[in-house]
Amino acid sequence: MVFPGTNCERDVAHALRLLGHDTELVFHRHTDLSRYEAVILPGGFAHGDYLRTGAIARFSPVMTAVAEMAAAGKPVVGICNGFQVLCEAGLLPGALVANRDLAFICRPIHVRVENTTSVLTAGAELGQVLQIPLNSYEGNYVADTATLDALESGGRILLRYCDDSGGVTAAANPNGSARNIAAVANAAGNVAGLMPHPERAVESILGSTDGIPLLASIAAFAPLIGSPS
Amino acid sequence: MTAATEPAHRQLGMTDDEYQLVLDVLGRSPQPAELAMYSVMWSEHCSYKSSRAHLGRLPSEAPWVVVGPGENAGVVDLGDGWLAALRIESHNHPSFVEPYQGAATGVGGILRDIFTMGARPIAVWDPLRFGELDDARNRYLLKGVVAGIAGYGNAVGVPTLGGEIEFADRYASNPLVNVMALGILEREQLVLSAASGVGNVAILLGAATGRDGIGGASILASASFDEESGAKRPSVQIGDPFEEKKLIEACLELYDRGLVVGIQDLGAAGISCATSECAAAGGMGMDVDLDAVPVREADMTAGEILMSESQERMLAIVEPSAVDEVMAVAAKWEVAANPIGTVTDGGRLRVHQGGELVADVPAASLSDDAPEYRRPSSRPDYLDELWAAGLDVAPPADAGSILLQLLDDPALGDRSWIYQQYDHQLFLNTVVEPGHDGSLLRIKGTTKGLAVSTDGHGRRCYLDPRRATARLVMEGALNVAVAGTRPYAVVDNLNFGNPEKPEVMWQFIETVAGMAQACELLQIPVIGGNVSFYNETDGVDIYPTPVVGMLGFADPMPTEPPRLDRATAGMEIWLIGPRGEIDYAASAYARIVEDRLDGRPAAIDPIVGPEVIVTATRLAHRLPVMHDVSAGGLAVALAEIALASGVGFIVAGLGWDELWDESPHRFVALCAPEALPPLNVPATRLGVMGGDTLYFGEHGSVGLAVALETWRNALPRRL
Amino acid sequence: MKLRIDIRRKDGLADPEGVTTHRALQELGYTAVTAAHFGRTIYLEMEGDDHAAALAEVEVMCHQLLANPVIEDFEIEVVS
Amino acid sequence: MKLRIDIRRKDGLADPEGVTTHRALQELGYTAVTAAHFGRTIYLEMEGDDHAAALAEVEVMCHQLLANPVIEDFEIEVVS
Ligand SMILES: Nc1ncnc2c1ncn2[C@@H]1O[C@H](COP(=O)(O)OP(=O)(O)O)[C@@H](O)[C@H]1O
Ligand SMILES: [Mg+2]
Repeated sequence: MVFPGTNCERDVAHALRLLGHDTELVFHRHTDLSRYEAVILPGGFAHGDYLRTGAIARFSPVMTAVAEMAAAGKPVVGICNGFQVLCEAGLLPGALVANRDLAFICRPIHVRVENTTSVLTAGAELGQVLQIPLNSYEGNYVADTATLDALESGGRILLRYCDDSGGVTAAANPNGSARNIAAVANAAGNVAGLMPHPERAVESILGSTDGIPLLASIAAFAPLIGSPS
Repeated sequence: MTAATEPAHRQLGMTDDEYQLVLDVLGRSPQPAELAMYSVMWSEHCSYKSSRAHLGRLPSEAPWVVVGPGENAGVVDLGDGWLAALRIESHNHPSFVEPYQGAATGVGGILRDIFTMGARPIAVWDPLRFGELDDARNRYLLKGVVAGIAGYGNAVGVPTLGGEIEFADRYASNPLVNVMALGILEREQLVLSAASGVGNVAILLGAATGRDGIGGASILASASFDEESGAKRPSVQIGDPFEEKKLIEACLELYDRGLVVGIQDLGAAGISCATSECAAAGGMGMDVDLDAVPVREADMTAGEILMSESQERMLAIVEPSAVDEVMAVAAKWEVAANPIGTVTDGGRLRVHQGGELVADVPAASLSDDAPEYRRPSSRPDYLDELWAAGLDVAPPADAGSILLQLLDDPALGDRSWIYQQYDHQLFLNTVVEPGHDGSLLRIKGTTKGLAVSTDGHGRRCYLDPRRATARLVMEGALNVAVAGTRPYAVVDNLNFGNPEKPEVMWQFIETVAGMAQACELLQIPVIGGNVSFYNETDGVDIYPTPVVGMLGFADPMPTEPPRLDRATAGMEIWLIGPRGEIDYAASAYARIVEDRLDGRPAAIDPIVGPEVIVTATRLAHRLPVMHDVSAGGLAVALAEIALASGVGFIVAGLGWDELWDESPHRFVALCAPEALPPLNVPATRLGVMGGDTLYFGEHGSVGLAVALETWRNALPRRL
Repeated sequence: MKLRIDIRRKDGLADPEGVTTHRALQELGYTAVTAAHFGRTIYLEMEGDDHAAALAEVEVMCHQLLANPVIEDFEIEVVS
Repeated sequence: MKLRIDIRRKDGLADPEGVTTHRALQELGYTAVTAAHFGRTIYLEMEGDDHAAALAEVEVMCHQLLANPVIEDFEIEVVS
């Protein structure tokens, strides 16, 4: 999915291609996604993040089709800015606000896998600790207590920020996210959003391959990802 | 005389002689809009009138140079149809007026220089200089500039892969914000600025034109700062990374579809510059209709529209038959596109507004007829005294505590506070990220790699501009060599004081000589650069501060390039390069421990220097850790390896002065026992990695943990 | 007609700008300040002069786009 | 005592955020909107009840930290 201002689209396509999947970049003015098995909203600064991050992108023509795919149970994953768009669109609960320290953060962080039934984590192991780059200014996940409790009880928190040995501590929370949340899903588990960038962790020459289980999960959820149905 | 009563040309920063020159060119007195155009185009910033005569000495040719100095960016050939474009620019004065926006628009401007050539910008570097951090104003400037680079660079979607930072009082009222950008393209995508073809249409792409930085280039960058600057201050330009991002994608699609004949970015001097340079470069003229320019503010005069430096604008020259398709591509990317001119023969630039002919000048005269000065130069008197003084032997003390003192310096400590605010991974090219010597990028789908380093040293250049600049080139070359690449091309940003002072002019000429000498030795072409004069406030000039941007190229690139964090216990530590020479002039030791700036820096060694660099490039394809010895000397170089890898070391047999000495042409290499191949440059085995102590034999030691703590907090604790 | 929309983070949700600003003011010695909160203001210029209608329309704009009801409250007023 | 600081970018300076939001409103069919501009609001809670003194102190805070006088204008008012 490419909105004006999106900038991680080629990276995501590159990573999925390495994992053996076909991908196509779809411009935000398209309205028909019927030929796709899964859709990923990559990171970047859709519409400059002006007004509110994700606020304007959410009204792009393509978002109706994205909502339909979500409702149809097909994989819909938002990475970073894509996560923000899905929240604005109401496809995921909560919102993302400025980092606790009001500074952009670009560095590898650790996350712990909290659920293994979602589109994003089906291929990962419970409790698995992954090292994946974070790259955001508005990565601070907020939601009211009721929503957070519902996410907890529904097992819809997919990843939490942790230290390198898996400890979910305040010190390991890079941006102040509520309950160290780094990724959440909808009730059905087919729509997920995450702040870190798995596509930046699929080649050892770039420092980590821990993003593979997450991206592979999407494929597992949608065997024919990308290829015409 | 107050500004109000000054004649118009002087208010625009033009001398009486220059005004006379305009009269001669036109054979009549200029209309207001014409005067505005000449005043900007003939400003120091746009015309290089004080520097042009000297820059010619820089070597700019090599078989792999595709586009040399003169165009928006230099372009080199990487083989198999791949090209790289590189350019560096300064945004010093705007960043002092408003740090966030000044730095942000600096990034925007340098990126346009790159994609104007047809290249996709893939990385940015930011060499920075500020006053000492104990002053709140300097902290504010540093934070603002870093936030501005992050805010614009991250949002526009181009990673920032490094830079450098220096602190000195000389920069307190005149911080230096330089930005360098790299782009890659395939040969057929290369576009130049020339506007050929009578009847071709000039289309203005991007943001609306406002009263941004009116006279910014001519006044801000071409005059010194003083009390009046408040009055002179042009309205601040606000960066719009989103507009720029759309502009990048729109322009790259225009190139892919082969829709543009020529293109030019609008930077300093805005429409005046773009239209006249496009026309002149093609030996043509142009008719321009200012009524077709979308403006942000009502009732802007012709002069204001022509001089405006509003950001995120490009001027594309297209054939009439292609106009519709160009408009469609622009619309797809939500970029405003307005035909504002037509290419004509006869070489005149004719500008209309409201049916009036507000300007009618020979297009080429704006660039070609600009005055050229050979300003007087004389060697500063202060040098004799400084050279005579100088530290040659440091009083022995405990190496551990001295090292901690150095690691606590904000310019030597951990700089991740800066580069972790920058996206430095986008595009999945970054193999060696900021925090090492040169950053290393891969070109996906090939075996090619590019390493880049930026290096400057204002204090050393103050002591001996010629020697120090030659050493900057050598250091940059060594930085890209230890990343496994061969020094391939240089861009330079020459930041100097007031060129009307003979001492400053001397510093400038010496700098150019030193750069020419080293580049010739290494056979590296200088493919572009930027000169920033008048970095002077209330009569105080900055240190002469050339910044060298070095591009290294390798094919194949190392599969496992050296990194500072790949050291493990048991590895042997070697010093590669000459020993014995001790150089404390402008060293970190002299500055931090002795608080002095004197002595004469060592000259480069024309034989050993290049050999060490060749050796480094070769070794980098087989050794796990290599690090050049620069600021802080051997002790700091070793410490940086230990800190990055979390392993201590034991070295012995070094003289006390060898720990801090900063003489050139040396790097540290780590390898498995007995694994160092035979070399044809001097190599000394210093010791081994291991333990959790940085142990300097009889000179003392310090624990890894405390060293790490100190180094990590050096910068943040001061902010 | 000019309208002004005041948008504030709902109470109880993180307000990093407010917290950081408060801390900075403390460090600068402005100890009388006990709390700081951030808001955004959007000024709209609109055709027509039917205030009631405009207020109603802007209310819709806020729900739909200008504010995020999940985390923000807003107030609209006609300023001229 | 509660104070409100309204911070606006100086007239004449570009306001990309306003322009982009205006375009979005157009696309959503709110054609009556002819322009959108952005501002920031900072709400301060302060001890004491001397309005004049508070206003004076906040004025200083604005110049020093809260606003950027180079590109922004600000207005301070006591709201309670
Ligand atoms: N202003 C800056 N922005 C981004 N990275 C920086 C900056 N200053 C320094 N760095 C990074 O910190 C590392 C060390 O810088 P420096 O000591 O100048 O390198 P060297 O001495 O090898 O030239 C480099 O990777 C450099 O890119
Ligand atoms: Mg180095």
